[in-house]
Amino acid sequence: MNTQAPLLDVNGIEVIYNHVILVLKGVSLQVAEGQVVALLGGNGAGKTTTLRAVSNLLEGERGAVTKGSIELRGERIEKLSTADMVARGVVQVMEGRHCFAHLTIEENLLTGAYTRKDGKAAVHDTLDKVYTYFPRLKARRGSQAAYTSGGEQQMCAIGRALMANPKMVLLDEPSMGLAPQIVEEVFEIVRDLNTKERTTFLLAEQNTNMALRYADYGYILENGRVVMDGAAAELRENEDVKEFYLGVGGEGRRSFKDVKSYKRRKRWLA
Amino acid sequence: MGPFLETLIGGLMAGMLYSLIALGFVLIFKASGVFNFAQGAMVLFAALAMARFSEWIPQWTGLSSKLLVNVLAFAVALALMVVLAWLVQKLVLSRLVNQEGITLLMATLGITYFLDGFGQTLFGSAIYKIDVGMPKDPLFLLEQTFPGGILVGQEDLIATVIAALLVGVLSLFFQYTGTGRALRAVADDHQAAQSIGIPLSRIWVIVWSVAGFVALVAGIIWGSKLGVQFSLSLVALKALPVVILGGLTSVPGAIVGGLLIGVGEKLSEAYLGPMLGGGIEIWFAYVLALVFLLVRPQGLFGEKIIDRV
Amino acid sequence: MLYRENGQFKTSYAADSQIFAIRQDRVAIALLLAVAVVGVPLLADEYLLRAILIPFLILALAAIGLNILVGYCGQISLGTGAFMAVGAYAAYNFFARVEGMPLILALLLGGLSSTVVGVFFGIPSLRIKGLYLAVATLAAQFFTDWAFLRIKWFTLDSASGSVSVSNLAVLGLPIDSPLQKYLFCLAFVVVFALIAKNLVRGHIGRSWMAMRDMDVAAAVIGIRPVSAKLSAFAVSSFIVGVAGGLWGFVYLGSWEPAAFSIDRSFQLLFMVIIGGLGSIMGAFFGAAFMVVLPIALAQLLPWLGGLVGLQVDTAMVSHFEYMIFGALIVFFLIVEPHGLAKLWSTGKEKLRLWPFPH
Amino acid sequence: MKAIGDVVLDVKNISLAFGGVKALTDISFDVREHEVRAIIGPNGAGKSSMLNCINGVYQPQQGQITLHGKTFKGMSPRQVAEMGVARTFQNLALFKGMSVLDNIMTGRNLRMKRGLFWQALHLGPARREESEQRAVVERIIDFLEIQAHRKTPVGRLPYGLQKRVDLGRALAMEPSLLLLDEPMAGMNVEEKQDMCRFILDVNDEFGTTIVLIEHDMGVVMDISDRVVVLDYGKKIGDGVPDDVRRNEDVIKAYLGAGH
Amino acid sequence: QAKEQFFPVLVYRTGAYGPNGTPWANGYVDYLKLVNAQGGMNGVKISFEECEFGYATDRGVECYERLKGKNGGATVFQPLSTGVTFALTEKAPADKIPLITAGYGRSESADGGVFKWNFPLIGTYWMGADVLIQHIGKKEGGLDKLKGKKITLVYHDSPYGKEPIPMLTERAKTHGFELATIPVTHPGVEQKSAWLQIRQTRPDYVLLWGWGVMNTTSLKEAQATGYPRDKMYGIWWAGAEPDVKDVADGAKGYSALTMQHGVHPDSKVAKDILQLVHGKGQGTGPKDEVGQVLYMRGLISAMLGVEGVKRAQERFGKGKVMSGEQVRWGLENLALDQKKLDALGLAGVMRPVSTSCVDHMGSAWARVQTWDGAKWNFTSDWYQADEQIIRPLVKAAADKYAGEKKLERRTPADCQS
Ligand SMILES: Nc1ncnc2c1ncn2[C@@H]1O[C@H](COP(=O)(O)OP(=O)(O)OP(=O)(O)O)[C@@H](O)[C@H]1O
Ligand SMILES: Nc1ncnc2c1ncn2[C@@H]1O[C@H](COP(=O)(O)OP(=O)(O)OP(=O)(O)O)[C@@H](O)[C@H]1O
Ligand SMILES: CC(C)C[C@H](N)C(=O)O
Ligand SMILES: [Mg+2]
Ligand SMILES: [Mg+2]
Repeated sequence: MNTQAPLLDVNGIEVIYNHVILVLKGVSLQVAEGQVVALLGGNGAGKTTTLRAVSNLLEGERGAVTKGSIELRGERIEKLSTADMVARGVVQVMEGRHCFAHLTIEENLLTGAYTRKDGKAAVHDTLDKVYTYFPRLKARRGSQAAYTSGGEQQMCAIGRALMANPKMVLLDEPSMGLAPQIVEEVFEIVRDLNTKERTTFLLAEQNTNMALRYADYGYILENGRVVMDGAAAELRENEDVKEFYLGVGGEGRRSFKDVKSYKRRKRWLA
Repeated sequence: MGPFLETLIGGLMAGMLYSLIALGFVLIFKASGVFNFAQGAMVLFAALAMARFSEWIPQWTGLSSKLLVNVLAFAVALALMVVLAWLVQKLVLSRLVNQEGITLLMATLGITYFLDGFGQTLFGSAIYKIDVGMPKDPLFLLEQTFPGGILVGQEDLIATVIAALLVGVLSLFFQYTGTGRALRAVADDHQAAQSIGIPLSRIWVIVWSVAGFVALVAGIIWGSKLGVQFSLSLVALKALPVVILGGLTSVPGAIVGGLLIGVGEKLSEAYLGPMLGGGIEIWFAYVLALVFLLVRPQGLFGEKIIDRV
Repeated sequence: MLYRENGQFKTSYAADSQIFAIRQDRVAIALLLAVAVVGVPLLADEYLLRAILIPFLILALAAIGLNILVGYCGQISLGTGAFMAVGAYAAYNFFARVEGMPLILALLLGGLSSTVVGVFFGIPSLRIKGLYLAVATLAAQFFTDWAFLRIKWFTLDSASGSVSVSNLAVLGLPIDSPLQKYLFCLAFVVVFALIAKNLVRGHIGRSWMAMRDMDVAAAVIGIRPVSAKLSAFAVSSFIVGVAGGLWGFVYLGSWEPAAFSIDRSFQLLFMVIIGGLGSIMGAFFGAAFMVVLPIALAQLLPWLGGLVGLQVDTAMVSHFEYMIFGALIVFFLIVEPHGLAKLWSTGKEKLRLWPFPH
Repeated sequence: MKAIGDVVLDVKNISLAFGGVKALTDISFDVREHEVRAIIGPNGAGKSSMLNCINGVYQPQQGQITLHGKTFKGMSPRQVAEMGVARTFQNLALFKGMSVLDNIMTGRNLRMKRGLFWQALHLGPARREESEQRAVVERIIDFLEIQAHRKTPVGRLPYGLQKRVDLGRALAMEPSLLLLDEPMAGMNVEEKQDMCRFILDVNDEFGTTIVLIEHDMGVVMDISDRVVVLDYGKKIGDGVPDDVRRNEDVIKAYLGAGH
Repeated sequence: QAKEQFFPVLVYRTGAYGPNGTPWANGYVDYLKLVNAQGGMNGVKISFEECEFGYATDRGVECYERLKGKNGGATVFQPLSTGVTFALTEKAPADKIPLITAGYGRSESADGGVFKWNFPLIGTYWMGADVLIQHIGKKEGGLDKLKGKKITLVYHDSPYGKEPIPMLTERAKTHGFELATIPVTHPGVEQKSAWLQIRQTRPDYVLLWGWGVMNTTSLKEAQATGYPRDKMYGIWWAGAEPDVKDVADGAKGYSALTMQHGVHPDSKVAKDILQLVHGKGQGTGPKDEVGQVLYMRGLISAMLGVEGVKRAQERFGKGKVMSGEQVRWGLENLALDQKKLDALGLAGVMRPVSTSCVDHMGSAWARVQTWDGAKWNFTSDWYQADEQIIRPLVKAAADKYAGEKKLERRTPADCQS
C-alpha cells in the first residue's frame, strides 16, 4: 500500500503543550488518498493531539509541534492555519462536540459550509444529505445546540464537518455518546462517503471493534508513540489487540461482569 | 409638563449618544466573545485622527472646501482604523485564540493603554476641534403650547438619526448574512469555528474594522460636541450600563438600553436629584440596569446564558 | 535539577497540604520574609518605602481580597474601589468619633462594615452572572463614590469633603515614619495572606472554586450557591475593606472619594488578572507589575532618552509609558494567558526538568 | 448472588417539557436497594433529563419522585445531595481549574463542618478535619488508580481520566444512590473493563445502588440487574436485560438489527 | 560644581486635565529657565524635575514622595491641585517643605498662624467667591439688590469645587440671595441634566467652578440650552484659552475672574522669555502660548517660589542654597512692591504682594475678564476681597483644623523666627 504517495504524511512529530508537557514522542503515520485509517489507543495516548497537529488546532491549546514534519500532498503544512487546511479539504470533527451553543442546529450546520463557494443550492443539497443521514437533527433543527442532548450534539458536530464537502475528514471519537444504532450508521456514512466520494478518513476511535471493521489500516498509539500498525484485518487477528482492545480473550468475549475476577495486568509496554 | 417633556427628550437623545458607543462594544462582543475595553480609546483615537487630519489636510494641500477636507479626513481616519484593526488582529488576537474571555478583556486593556499613549504621541494632547457643521444652537418646539417651548438639541437630533441608521444596518447584517452567522459562531467557540474553516483572522479584522468605523462615527459626533481631547475616551464608561442592560450580544439592545438609561438617568437627576443632593444620575443608571437584570439576567435582548449539564 | 522535589517524601496529609510543600520553596519564602522584615528596613530609603513598598503592600492586600472573589469564586467585581472606600470611611468614622479607639480595631471594624456592604451588593450574584454581574458591583462603585462625596455625615461635615487622620499609633507606638508604616502594612499583609491561603485551600475555598468552575455541578454535590457566593463576597470585601483603611490611613493620610474611584477598581482587577486569577501569589505579582512598572518606566525613559541625546518631556514620557505598559500587558498575556503566577510555576516546572528538557 | 432490597427510588408519572420539546412523558419506574439499574434509549430519548429530574436540576412539570420513603416534587440539588444521591455527568462537569485531588475533595464538602474562623487559622479542628477527609479521598484515588495525577489540574487530563475523576468526586460523597450518565463513553474496552470493575466494586462493597445510563450494550447487558428503555420521552421497556434485549420495540427503536 | 536649588515640578500634561495643565506647566518651567538664563537667584542656579500625575491625588502624593528628597531636597511644592494640597498639608510640615498654592488649595490656610507651611499666595477660593459676588452686586447696582436673586453654582465635584460653598453660603445669608449648587462629576463631560435643571430654575447668574474639559462642556451646554453666557461667571481656573477656544462664538460674553493677571504677551517678562528661552531654542511649549492666561499663571507661580528663595537669601546668605525651612521664612516675609515687580518685568500684570505670619495670602485683589469670541479682555476694575467677611471665616476654619489636629496656634515668638 505504500507504493502510491500518501495524501497525508506525518513524520516523526513531537508535540509539547505549554512549553513543558511532552505528549507526542515521534509519531509517524501515512494516510493514502481514499483510505480509512484508524488511530487507536487508550486514554491519553495522544490520538487527539495527533489530529490537532494535523489540522493545526494546537495553537489554541498552547501546544506546538516541535519536531518532525507533516505533509499534505507533499506540501509542508505545519505553518498553515486551520482555515487553510479546511480550504485544502481537510476538516476535523473535534472531540467533545463543540457545537456553537447559541446557534440553532441548522445554523450550526450552515456555518459548516462557510468555506464553500459552490452556491446556495449545492449547500442545501448537502444539508438535505446530512438530514437524511441524521433524521434526528432535522427534528431538532430549530433548537439551540446547547439545549440538545449529548448524542444530538455529536451528530451535529459530524454533520457540520460534512457540510464543508471535505476531501479528508479527521474524526475524533465519532461514536462517543451515540446510541449503538447511530454508531453503526455513522460508520456506514464513513464507508458511504469513502466509496462514493473517495473521501479519506483518519479516525481516532476507542471503539476498536467498530473502527477496525470499517478501516483499511490502523495505527496503535500508546504513550505518545506508535507501537503497532498494520492492515485492519491483520490487527484484528493480533492476540494483544484482541486482548486489550477488543476485549476478547482466548476463549471468546469476556463478560464485563467478570472483570472483577482478574486484576488488570500491565500493558505489554511499560 | 414642559420641563418633563424636555427632560424626557433630552434623556432619549443622550441615550442615543450612549448607544452609539455601546454599539462598538456589542459588535466586538457578539462577533468574538471579547469584551473590548479599548472601545473608548478607539473613539478617542478615531476622533483625534479626524480632528488633526481635518486641520492638517488644508495645511498640506491648500484645500479650502470644508466639505472636501472633512471627507478626506474621514477617509484617512477610517483607513487608520482599518490598519489598527489589522494590527490588533495580527499582534494580539491571533496569539490569544481560544483563551478565556477575561484574558482577552485584559488584552484589550493593554490595547487601551497603548492607544491612549500612541494617539496622543501622534496627534498631541491638547483640545482639538471637529467641525462637520453640526448646528449648536437649540431648537424650541411647541412654543405655543408650553411657555418657553420644548428644547431640543439639533446636534443630538442628528446624532440620534445616525445612530438609529447604524443600528438598523448592523442588526440586519448579523441576523441575515452568512458572515453574520460565522461571527456568532466565533463568539461561541473559537476553536470549533476554526475547525470548520472560519478564518478567525479575517473575521477579526472585519469586526474590528467595523467597530473602528462605529468608533469613528461616535468620535466625530461626541468630538464635535465635547471637543476632542482625552476625556472622550471616558464616555465609554457611560456606555457600560447601556450595553449590559441591552444585552451584551444584542445590537437593538444597545439602542433600547441607551434610551432606557438615558431617560432613566435624566429623569432621576431632574426629579430625585435635588432631594438627594444631586449627581445621582451615574449610579442611578447602574441601579436601573441592575433592576432590569434581576428580571432578565441576560439583559433585555441578550442571548440567554446557557448552563447545562 | 536545581529545583527538585525528588527524595522529599511526605509522611502525612498535613505535610502534603502545606502551603509550600517543596523544601526549596520554603527556603525561598523564608528568605523573602527575612528580607522584607530585616533587609528592607536596613536598606530601603524613604522614597522606596513610601512611594513603592507601602502602596505595593496595600494594593497587594486588596488584590488578595479581590482575587478571592474574582479568581476563586469567579464573580467579576468592578466595585473594589467602593469596598475599599467603605473600609476607609468606616474606619475613619470609628476612629474619629469614638474616643480612644485603637487603630487596629478601627481598621478591622472598617473591614467589617465593608463586609456588610459587600454582601449586600453580592446578593444579585445569586441571579446575575458573568460580565452582567459587573453592573451590580459598578452600582456599588458609583453609589459609594456619590455617598461619600455627598453625605456629609460620613466625612464629619468636612467642608471640602476631604478627610484626614493623624497621630496613628498602635499600643503607644507611633505609626509615623515610613518604616513604621511599612512594617505595619507588612504585618497586615502577611497575616491576611496567610488567612486567605488557609481559606482557599480548605473546603470553603473549594466550594468557591467549584462555584466558579461549574455552578450546576457544584450544586449537585451539595454546595449551596447562596452561602458559597456570599461568603466569598464577605471575605473578599472584608480584606478589601481593611486594605482600603490602610490606604487611607497609612498611605494617603488624607483622602477624598476620588482615591477610591472606578480607576482603582479597574487597577485592582487588572492586577488580579495579570498576576493570575486564583492565586494568592499572583496578587503580589500583579500588584508589583501595576505599581512598580509605571514608576520604573517613568524613571527609565528620560534616562534612556538622555542616553541617545534626546530631551524627553514629561508628556512624551507619559505617553510612552502608556504605550510600553500596554504593550507589556499584551506581551505577558501572550506568553502566559493565565497570568504571572502561572508563568512563574511554568518556569519552576522547567527548572525541575533542567538541564534535560524532557 | 447479592441481595436486592426494597425500593429506594420510586419515580412516578414524571413529565417534563421544554417549550414544545417533550423530554419526558409520564415515566414511572423504581430502583431497588443495591441493584444496578440501567437506563437506555436512543439519543435525545430523555435519559439525562431523567437524572436531572431525580437530583433536582430540573423540576418536572408533573409526577413525583420518592426517595428513601420521602416524596418530593421540587427539591434543590443540595437537598437531594444531603439525602445521599451523587451523580456523574455526560458532558464532564468537572471543576476545570482545580486539581484532581481538590475536585474529589469537593465531594466531601457536605461532611466538612468547620467554619470560616477555623478555616482561616487552619489550626486544630480544621486541620484535623481536613486530614481525615483527605484520607478518605486518598482511598478513592487509590481505588480509581489515579494516584499519579493527584495534583494535575483536571483540564489537562485526557478525556477518559476526566471521566474517572468525575466518578471519584461522586464516590467521595459516599452516596447510597449513585447516578451515572454514560461513564464509559470515549473509553476503549480495557478501560471500560476497569470502569465496570469500579462500578461493581462500589456496588458490592458499599452496597451502593446504581442508576446507569450507557450506550454500550455489552456493558449494560452484563452488569445491570434491570433495564429501563426510553424512547422519545416515553418508556418502551422495563425488565431484566435478557427480556429487554428481546423486546421488539426496543430492537426497533434502539438496538438495531445487529444485536 | 556649584550647588543648585531644586524645584520639583508637579504637572499634568496628559489625561482629562492635560490641556489646561500643560500651559501652566510650560509657564512655570519657562520662568525657571529664564531665571537661570539671567544668572540664577543671586548666582544660585535652579535645577528642576517634572513629575506627571494626571491631576490624580494619589499619584500627586507619589510624585511628592519621589521628588521631595531629590537633588538635595525640594525647595517648595506647587501641586496645582486642591486635592493634592489637602493630602500634602499634613505631610509638608513633617518634611519641612513649604507648599505654594497660588490661587487654589485650602482657603483657611491663608491663616499662617495655624498653617505654617501653606502659602495660598495672591488668591484663595473664598477670596475669589467674595469678589465674584461683589462684581455681580455691582452689576445689579449694589449688593443690596442681590436680595431675592437666584445664583447657581456649577462646581467640579471635588475638594476644589466645594471650597467656595461656605463663603457663598455666608454671602447668601448676608445679602439674601438664593444659592443653589449643582455638582458635576469628574471629568465633567456629562452635564445635560445640570443644564436642563438650570433652564428650568432660570437662575439670574451662574457661577462656574470648573476645571479642564468641564469648563468647555458647561459653556457648550449653556449654548445648547440657551442660557445666556453673559450671566455666567467663572473662577480663574475657568477662564483661560483652552476653556473657550473650542466654543469660540458660543462662549461670547462669558466672564471669568482673573487671578490679577490676564493675557500678557506684551509684558516684559514674556518678551524676556521669548528672547532668552525660546530664542535659544529652549522654550518648553509653542511660542504663541507665551503670555496666555494659564501660561502666565504658571509663570507667576514660579516667580513667587523664586522670590521666596531670594527673600530667604537676603536673611540667610545670598548665593547660598536655601533649605525648605529658610524658604518658608522667605515666603512668610515676601515684600514684592511695585518696584520689584517692575524689575521682574511684571509691570501691569499684577499688584504688590506682601505676606506675614498671619497672612499667607499676601494680596487679595482680582479683576474680571470677558471672552469676546476670539480673545479675553479685562472688563472690570480691581476688586479687593472683603476682609470683614473673609477673616472670621478663615480664622474659624483654621481653629477648627488646629483643634482636630491638636495643633497649637503659633506664638508671636515663633512668628518672628
Ligand atoms: N491542552 C493540554 N495541555 C496540557 N496537556 C494536554 C493538553 N491536551 C492534552 N494533554 C495531555 O496530552 C496527553 C495526550 O492527550 P490526548 O488528548 O491527545 O489523548 P487521547 O489519546 O486523545 O485520549 P482520549 O482517548 O482520552 O481522548 C494526555 O496526557 C493529556 O494529559
Ligand atoms: N434544558 C433543555 N432545554 C431544552 N431542551 C432540552 C433541555 N434538556 C434536554 N432537552 C431536550 O430534551 C430531549 C432529551 O434530552 P436528554 O439529554 O435527556 O437526552 P438523552 O436521552 O440523554 O440523550 P443522549 O443519549 O444523546 O445523551 C432532547 O431532545 C433535548 O434536546
Ligand atoms: C489647582 C487648579 C489648577 C484648579 C484645580 N481644579 C484645583 O484643584 O484647585
Ligand atoms: Mg482524545
Ligand atoms: Mg444524555
